[in-house]
Amino acid sequence: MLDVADLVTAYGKIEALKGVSLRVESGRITCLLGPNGAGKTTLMMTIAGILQPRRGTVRLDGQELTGLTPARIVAQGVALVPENRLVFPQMSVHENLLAGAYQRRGRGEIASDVERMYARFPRLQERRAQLAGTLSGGEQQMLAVARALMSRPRVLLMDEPSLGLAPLVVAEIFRIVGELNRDGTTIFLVEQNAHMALQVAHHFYLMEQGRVTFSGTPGELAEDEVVQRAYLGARRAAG
Amino acid sequence: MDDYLVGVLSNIGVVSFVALSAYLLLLTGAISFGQQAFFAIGAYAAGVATALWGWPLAAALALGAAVSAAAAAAVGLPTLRLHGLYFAVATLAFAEMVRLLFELARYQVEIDGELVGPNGADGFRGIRYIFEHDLGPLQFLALIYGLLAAVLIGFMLMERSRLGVALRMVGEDEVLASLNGIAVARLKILAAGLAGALAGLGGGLYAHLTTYVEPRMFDVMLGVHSLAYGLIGGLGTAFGPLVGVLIDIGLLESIRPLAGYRMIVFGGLVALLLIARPRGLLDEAAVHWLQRAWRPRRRP
Amino acid sequence: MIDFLQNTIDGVMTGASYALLALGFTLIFGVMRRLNLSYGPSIMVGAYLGTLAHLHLAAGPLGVAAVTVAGAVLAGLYVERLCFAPMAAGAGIAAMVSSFAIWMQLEQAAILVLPRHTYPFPPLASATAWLGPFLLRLDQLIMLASALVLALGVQALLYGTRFGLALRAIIGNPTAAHLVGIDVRRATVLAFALASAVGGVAGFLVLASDAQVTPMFGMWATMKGLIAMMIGGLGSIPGALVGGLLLGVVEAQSQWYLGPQLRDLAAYVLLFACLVWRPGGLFGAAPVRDLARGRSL
Amino acid sequence: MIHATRELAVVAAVAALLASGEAVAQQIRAKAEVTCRPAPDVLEYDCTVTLTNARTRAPLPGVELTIGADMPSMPGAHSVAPVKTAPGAAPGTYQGRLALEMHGDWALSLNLAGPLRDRVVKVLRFEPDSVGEPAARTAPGRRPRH
Repeated sequence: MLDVADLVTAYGKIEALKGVSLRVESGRITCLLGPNGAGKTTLMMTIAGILQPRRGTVRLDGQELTGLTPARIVAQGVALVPENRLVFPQMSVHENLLAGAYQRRGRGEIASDVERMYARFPRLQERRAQLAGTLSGGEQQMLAVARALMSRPRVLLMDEPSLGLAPLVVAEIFRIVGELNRDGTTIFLVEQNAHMALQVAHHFYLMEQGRVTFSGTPGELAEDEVVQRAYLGARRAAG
Repeated sequence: MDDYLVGVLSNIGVVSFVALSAYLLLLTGAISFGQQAFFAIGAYAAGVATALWGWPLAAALALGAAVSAAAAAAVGLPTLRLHGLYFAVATLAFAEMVRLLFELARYQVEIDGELVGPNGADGFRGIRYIFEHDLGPLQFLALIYGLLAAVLIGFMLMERSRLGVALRMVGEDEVLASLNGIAVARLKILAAGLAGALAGLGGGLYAHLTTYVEPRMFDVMLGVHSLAYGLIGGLGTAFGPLVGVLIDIGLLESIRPLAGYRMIVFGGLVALLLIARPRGLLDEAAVHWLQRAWRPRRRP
Repeated sequence: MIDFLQNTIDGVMTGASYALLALGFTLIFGVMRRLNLSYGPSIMVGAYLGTLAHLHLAAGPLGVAAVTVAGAVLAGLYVERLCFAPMAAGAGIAAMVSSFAIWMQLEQAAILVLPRHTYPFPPLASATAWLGPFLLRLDQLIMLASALVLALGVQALLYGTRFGLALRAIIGNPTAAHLVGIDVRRATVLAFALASAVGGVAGFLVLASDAQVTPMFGMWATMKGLIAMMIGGLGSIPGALVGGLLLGVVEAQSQWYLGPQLRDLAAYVLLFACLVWRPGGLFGAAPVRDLARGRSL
Repeated sequence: MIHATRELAVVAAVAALLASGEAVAQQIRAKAEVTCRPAPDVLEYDCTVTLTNARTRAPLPGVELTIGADMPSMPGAHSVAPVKTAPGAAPGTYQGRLALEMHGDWALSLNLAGPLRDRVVKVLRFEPDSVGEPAARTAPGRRPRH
């Protein structure tokens, strides 16, 4: 469904992506694992159109996304839940959700989608009039996910949804990820928390230093091996 | 040398002091719109010292620099916790306060049948030291550039010293600098004082060069220009602001045939330059490249 | 007491023009996080075009107003294209200096077209009326009404429309605004045009009540707008209104009680004190986070 | 080391300059009156300068007088090349034609050379059809109370 081919993105002379190719299958959860600085966030930002690649293509169902503005890419059906959530802090929860539907027309449909989000995330309904900047980290993450869903994406990209959240909240987020997928949403997830990611993923990629170094299903490689390959074990021991 | 050329070169030299003053603050991350205030204070103080009190020039220039340094340090204190635009506008407000106070200030003494001294908005005429002591335009030019050279050498020594590193660190990130054991507040006051002294020294020279100053010479225009010089010339080295002044005044002189269109051409050129090089001609990367290109040749 | 109240009335009237200037300024700053020093000079260009229309085409006040606003918008878009659109994220100071260079350009262009120091500007309505012991000027009442209406209008636009939602999203977080599908570039240009139009209205009203225009108006408008905006709080619409009115009243009172020379001094003392004691302005919260880091402007 | 010697040399040169300036003192101070009127060409002005001894009020003939001009609002940036003057009919008067860059306030600097070195500064407002005192320093928005 989402095809990334030979993508190269650079900051000045430094290439953060050195020719990345991968594929996200429709209706599944695809996971991208890798250590800090591997280029995972750069890849997400490039797919979303915030960063322009130097080379390579991104296609959605065969349709070229490369070179489109971020707004056009959202309209094509790709929504990104960014790292660190990035909610609109001075806007209410409700307004954040409306902003998520910015590309869509039709007030009635948007309003019923908002209600559906409230049904899925009851915490957001409780806080609908509150400024998003005052929410807790977990609530902001839910808001960011709901906001992205408001654009009715064909693919939902999530960049490190567990970052900086307490274990219970992380479990809740992953429960929602699984639920969304069962309801038919295609998900492409970037994670450092390999343990949680491998529990929900149908397929995963390993990325190291700007390159994809492994691709397979969670059973194919021992979890220890994955964790080690992603240098996560070393990181945990140090941290 | 033609007198007019000497005049233009003198102007370039003197304005370089304010540009360097703004540049020094930029190194610490502070955008000042107000360095013209210290230029003004230095000009008035040094002018009063020679014209009214009969001090020698060296002492008068030192007084101008000292008074400006003290004023700058005093403003540095309440504005310590301001950053970015807030600091820029606070310094602007201070500089306008100084200018308006000079519009009110009167301190005149009768000398040879003429009232001499600051006279509010009408300015301060008759700072005649160079005539009374027969200092020719060329000699004064040498004095300006001698002092400028000394200041530049000072900058070069400073940039290699611990102080220079500390200043750039504060400019990059204050919190990080303080975590690395740098006394940020003290360093910022020191930088403000040094920048004030530089501008004050330039002001003293300016007053004696033109023999006449008036408050509106020191309005926002001069302040924003001084800041712009560093950015046009480049933030990578103390020569950057000088290049900026040279481009501004020098280029304006050389495209004089365009007369009425000068600022249109010049304004457009600066805008385009900043698109291509947002940190100026001699930015950090250019300086690095120049140093690498220069070094091997110097070594035998 | 009568004097004090009359001063306050006069101050509110003048302050209305400051508020209008601050309104446009704060809109640009809020959306871009950048300082447009050419804000006043682009209004001045509009006013000069208005004067040209007045001199050569005998345009009346409404025609001149239309030309002034349109000219300010065009000049504003020119500034945006040259100084802000091409600048990378970290180049806030460069953008500001660039807008200063264009200020020089606009000023010289105005002087080339109309070289005298002052030119007549069509007055709007110079009638006066007594309200009890207080003297009111009609054109100033129009100014106050316009300031209130425009402030309310901008506020309604920001909080009641899709475009306003986009602007507030950009103000809140530009990256996230991109990610929800807002065309940030287009919204920014529109905000710039809107701000210039508000500035154009302010410029027209001020100059119509002065009945003359000078090239110095550019600097004057930038300074007054900047001071009022900073007193009220960067990026805040109620702040711009209150900052402008407060500045006007403080000026009027100090002019009356301290004399014209201390008037401007009082304004700068007020600004300096506000910045030192309440850096975020009266209506801003704490200074915006990314500003606190000195690097970005 | 290189820097240290260079620095010393500069310091010595400056010190010598500052010391050399202490000796000669000049007693005569010049006083000047300037009137200008527009010349046929745009932005050109004919100026007549009358120089007198400030103390004795006696005319000062035989001076090499040049007139330069600066815009006070931007020191250094807007200046025009000084023009030479020719002696006028009356003793102590001088005439020159000034070409400015724009209208507005200019600070004329009258540079005296020859037997007497001095400089007198006069600020005038140059308009297309008249020359007068600089405007009261007002900006828009400053209206008197009606």
